[in-house]
Amino acid sequence: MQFPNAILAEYTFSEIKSIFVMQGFAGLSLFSVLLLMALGLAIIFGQMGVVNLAHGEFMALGAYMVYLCSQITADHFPAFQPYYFILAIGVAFVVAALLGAFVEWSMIRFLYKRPLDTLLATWGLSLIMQQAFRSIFGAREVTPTLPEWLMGSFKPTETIDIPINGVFVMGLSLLLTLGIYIFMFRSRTGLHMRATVQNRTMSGAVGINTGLVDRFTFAMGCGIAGVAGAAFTTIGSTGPDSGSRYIVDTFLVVVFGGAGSMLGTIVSSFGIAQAQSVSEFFLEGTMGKVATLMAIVVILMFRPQGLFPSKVRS
Amino acid sequence: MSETDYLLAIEELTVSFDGFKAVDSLNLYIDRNELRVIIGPNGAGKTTVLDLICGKTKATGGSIKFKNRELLGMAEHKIVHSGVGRKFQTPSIYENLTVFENLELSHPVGHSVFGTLTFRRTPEVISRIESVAESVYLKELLEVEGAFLSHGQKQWLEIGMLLMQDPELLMLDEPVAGMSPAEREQTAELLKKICENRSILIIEHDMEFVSRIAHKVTVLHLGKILAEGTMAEIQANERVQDVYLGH
Amino acid sequence: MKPHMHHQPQKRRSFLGLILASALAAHPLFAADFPTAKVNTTGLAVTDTTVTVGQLHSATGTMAISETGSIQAEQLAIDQINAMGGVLGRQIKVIKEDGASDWPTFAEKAKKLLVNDKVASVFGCWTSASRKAVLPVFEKENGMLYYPTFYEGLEQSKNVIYTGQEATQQILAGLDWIAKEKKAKTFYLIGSDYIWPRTSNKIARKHIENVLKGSVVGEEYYALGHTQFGSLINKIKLKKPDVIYAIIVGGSNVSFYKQLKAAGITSDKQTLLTISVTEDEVLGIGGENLTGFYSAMKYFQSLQNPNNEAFVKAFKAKYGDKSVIGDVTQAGYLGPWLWKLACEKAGSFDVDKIAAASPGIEFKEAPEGYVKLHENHHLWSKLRIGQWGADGQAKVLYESELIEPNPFPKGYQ
Amino acid sequence: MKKFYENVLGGRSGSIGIIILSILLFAILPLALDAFRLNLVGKYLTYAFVAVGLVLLWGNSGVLSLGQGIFFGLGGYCMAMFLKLEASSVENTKIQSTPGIPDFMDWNQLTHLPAMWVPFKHFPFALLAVVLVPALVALIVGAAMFKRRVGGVYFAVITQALALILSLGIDGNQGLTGGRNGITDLRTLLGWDIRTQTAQYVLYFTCCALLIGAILVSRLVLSTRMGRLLLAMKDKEDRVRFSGYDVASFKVFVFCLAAAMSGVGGALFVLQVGFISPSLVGIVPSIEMVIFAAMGGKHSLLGAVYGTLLVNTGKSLFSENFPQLWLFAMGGLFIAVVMLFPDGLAGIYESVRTRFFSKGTKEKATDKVPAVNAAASVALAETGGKS
Repeated sequence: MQFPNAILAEYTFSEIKSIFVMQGFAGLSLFSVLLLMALGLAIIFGQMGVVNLAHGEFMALGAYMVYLCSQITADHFPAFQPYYFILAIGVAFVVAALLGAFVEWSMIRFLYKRPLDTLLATWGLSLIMQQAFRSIFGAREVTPTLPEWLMGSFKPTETIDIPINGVFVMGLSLLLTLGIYIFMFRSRTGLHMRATVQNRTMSGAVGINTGLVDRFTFAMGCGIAGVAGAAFTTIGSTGPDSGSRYIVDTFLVVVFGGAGSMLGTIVSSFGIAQAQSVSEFFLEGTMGKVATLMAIVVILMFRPQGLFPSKVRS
Repeated sequence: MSETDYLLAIEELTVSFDGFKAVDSLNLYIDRNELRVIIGPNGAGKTTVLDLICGKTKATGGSIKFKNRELLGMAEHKIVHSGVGRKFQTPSIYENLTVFENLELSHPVGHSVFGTLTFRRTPEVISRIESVAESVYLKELLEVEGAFLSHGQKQWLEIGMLLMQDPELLMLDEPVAGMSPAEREQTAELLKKICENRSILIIEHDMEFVSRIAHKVTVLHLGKILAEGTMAEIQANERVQDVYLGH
Repeated sequence: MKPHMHHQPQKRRSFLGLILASALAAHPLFAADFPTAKVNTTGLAVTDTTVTVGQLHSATGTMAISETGSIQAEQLAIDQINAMGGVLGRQIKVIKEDGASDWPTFAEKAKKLLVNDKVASVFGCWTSASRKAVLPVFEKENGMLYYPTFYEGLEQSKNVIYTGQEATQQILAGLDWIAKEKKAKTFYLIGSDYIWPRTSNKIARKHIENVLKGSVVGEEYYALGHTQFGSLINKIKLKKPDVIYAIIVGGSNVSFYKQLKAAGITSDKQTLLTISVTEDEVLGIGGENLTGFYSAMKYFQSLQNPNNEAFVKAFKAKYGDKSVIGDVTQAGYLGPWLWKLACEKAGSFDVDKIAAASPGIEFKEAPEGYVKLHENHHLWSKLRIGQWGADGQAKVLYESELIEPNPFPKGYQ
Repeated sequence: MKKFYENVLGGRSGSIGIIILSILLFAILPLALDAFRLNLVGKYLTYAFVAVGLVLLWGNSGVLSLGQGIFFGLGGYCMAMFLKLEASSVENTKIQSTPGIPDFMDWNQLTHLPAMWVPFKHFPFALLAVVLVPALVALIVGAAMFKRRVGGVYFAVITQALALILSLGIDGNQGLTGGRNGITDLRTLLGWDIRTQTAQYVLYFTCCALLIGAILVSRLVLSTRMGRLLLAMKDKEDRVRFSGYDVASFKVFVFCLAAAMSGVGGALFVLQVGFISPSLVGIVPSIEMVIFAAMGGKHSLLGAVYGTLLVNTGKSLFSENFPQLWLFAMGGLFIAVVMLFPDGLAGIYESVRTRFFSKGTKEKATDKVPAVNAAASVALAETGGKS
């Protein structure tokens, strides 16, 4: 282990400044990745109380959809190559949301109020989805061919490189957060959604079709996971078990932020991302991650309700 | 704060939920062997007061002294051990256990982990369970599972469970809710009987029932005490009539 | 040996089969010449017409990505050997078991193959962890394992033939080359967090510091499956090493190279040498993200020699035009052939006799060129440096002499 | 003696269950299976220790831990450390630069045995550690979480994260732990070769005996006031708390007990399989062990054993014959158990038994309710009449 001054001592001020900027960007980019992963789950787990362990697989589904679109474009519409990615994100959302709606209808709706059971059932679902990916797309990891404009970097100064794909992911997560906010707090459907979450019986009594709202909410969470997966293709590959790698991180982000609080999810992804990014810079890779996870768990032990507990009188 | 002769001395008790003061600088004193009833409209903070005394809710400020010992900050089970028993609004008994087992679990001996492993059903334990069961009218039903009891019997069973602990202060949250008139009669009897060597704090809505049992009545409104006195005094109080009896 | 040429089964042969048949099967062997009782004194699954072998790889789980190539290449070799008349006149039957990327499962299945199925040999394992898990089983039950992956060394067993390179074979010549060609003095060592990258980097560090008189400016390990390399890349930028020496494995590779490119670290500015990227990995990473970086391997698909051309052709004929062949896949292909040669040299399927007969066996038809089995059960092999192109194939820039395998290198431990 | 029979063996029906399981484990399986398959069963039975612990923790206390692999792994590592030291005598390791330390330490340039390893030279210490280390970790984690009333999903997610942390931590400290490869090539226990067939048989029977022991201990605990208390806690936690019990301490106790059992299972795993690696500690094995318990019926101690055996046998058979279908089957099993058979094998057995086999029990069961109602109304009438 080295201390910061030992690492940085031998460099010029401008070098340190550039590293500082890029390291800050690395943290921000990790932040947007975590946020993308967590947004869908914050809706499904935070709002509906459903422990969806197959959330990672919905992300993988989104990523595979981008791969599929990339293949189709390459085979049939090569001229469309620079633009297909935007469309593919839409496809990822729709397919993941449709599957989510189906899963809600066939499984989840029987399990409301039994969170531990949804946990086990959705783990089963995640195994089935993994094997389905393997049977359909093969065991190898795949990467879609990305449009050239997504790769490469900005160079604001000689020593600073800002990766474009990072900026893209960041923009997407910003857009999505904003979209979700507007939808939840400014639209009628969003109002129904929040009403149903808070008081199911009452909402039913005032004429909200709570069953439909549940299905819609779950589908939306899954669709957002699909978009997250699609965005991930710009920074990593996709394999049948990619999803399972993200699931613990995702849950920790949501739980750490305080389930049920959108703001909490945002703050906690920011905090975790910065902690991990900084600890990886000063510690060695694996141990940086271990240190971050450990810190989260210890904080959760002292503050089990998370950073932003929902303020409901129990 | 000074030593008092009161069994329970609540002073300047305050609790706020996100700025809303559910209990606001409350002062309440309960004598030994007193049967006190708290009444008040919905949202007056009645249940919250009980929650604060037994440790279920953490106070924002003030003090609760029981036999001159501060209860605030004490763990729930320790409050129970010091002699406070609490019955919940909806009868809270163990549905999967028999009446006998329900009462047995409340026997005050062997409450530690080790204690529960070595606890034995001695003749003394059995006779104590039987005598309590008799006093709460459940002697015939000792082997029946809790789930099969009627609503009123469940209320009695819960009172019985508290009696097993032999508390010096017994707090009951709406003990006759959902009871038939006959059962109310019996409950009133029961309360009078058990009040002989302990204090009882009751929340109740049923004015007729209150007037039959209460030594003293406290009226809560918006987290503050509106009036205190005998039932007759309370019924004559104009302010009480305004906020409570009036509508 | 009596000539019974007309008994030769008339099977459709691949092009390679023909070449090899003419080269190896000049004297076809027949079961009748090798009575079962004589070639099998230890109760293996050998009949008058067949011999059973096992194949133990991960068909499912995280490692399936990597092990698929080995499964395919071993099957190809077995098919070819069968088409030529089999081993000691017996057709090879294969029992496939799935290690499911789980080490206890590997141990369980190894035991099943040896104890229940009595297989004559096993082709399998990929990761060090799986090999370490099955090794005690092979030693205890006296089985024979042909292990295809380049690995960390520090191991030698009567019951294992290592058809990939051990660490010094893969590392030293490559470092020498890059130090000479690129005048490299400072190195940044990166790896996935398990024994092979760690041991390899340890050897690399000793070589850099003691032999090349250079310096290591950073050494880091990331958990398998790690996908965020932003902080690492910043540290690299800060240290400005002459060479990045990368031993990243599996899915992390894709993220690592994509993020390098996105951070502006490309081959025109930075030299990168890896010993963990083969054609298989490039398929996932995408050639465009690797262009100009170097790999040190004993085999590249683009090798130009008749053996390899025939091998690539046969492989693509069987597994499709889009399939690629990496170093480990080729090493997997060697396994069945080396076993066949050992059986024939020993005139027996007995594991002890094969273990004793193996040292000194030469396989001249190997796609990588001539190889020879050392007494320590590793192969003499060459090291090659390939430079990756956007098409996912490597241009071979350098080829060493045959290097002696040295799994316990003095001065590098 | 009668008390033991009633409480621990569970009277007649309980004893029959134990006897049937014993006959299966001690007679039928050893006679019917070859050495290889029997060793496999032995390995499965080590998972059953975890499943039995989960029945206590999840079925009886309502606390679901997704990190039981932690304790299985800790027990296993404690045993493996002792065995590894025994296998790394100076004689056996003279090829190393530092003879006398485990091979992986030598590869990682360690030149002396780390302090953490030193006590594991002693067998009694290792044996104690197998039970106490998991229990101690459970005590710390449990005390921190249960005292703050972390439960339900939160507890599950946090324990799952802990499993991830431990497996990453083992990965990241190769010199100390053997890293991803784990601790391999374990040969002898106090000079006794554990790899021979005789040893495998002895270890199998030891494992069976200890498992039956673990079930009996669990029954003993459940037969005391603690058992009724746990049942009460699952139903009305607040009532228990306000009856003067420190609810958290009971959960901690059961968590520790389950952890200690898992540790014993881990140690037996190491003895029978010959190695341990972080792949047995992480998230996937931890959650698989939950399904073993769920399959058997999360309230049934014996069911946990059958569930473990059934799921693992299925896994072995499937992966030998249709490897690509295994995950579909396993996933389907998870969903089916949750949605269709929430009480698992034990529930199915119960319903079959009441329907077909014992009419007597059935009548009794149906009789009970009216009898109760009658009694209740009599009591009511009496008391009502008095006033």
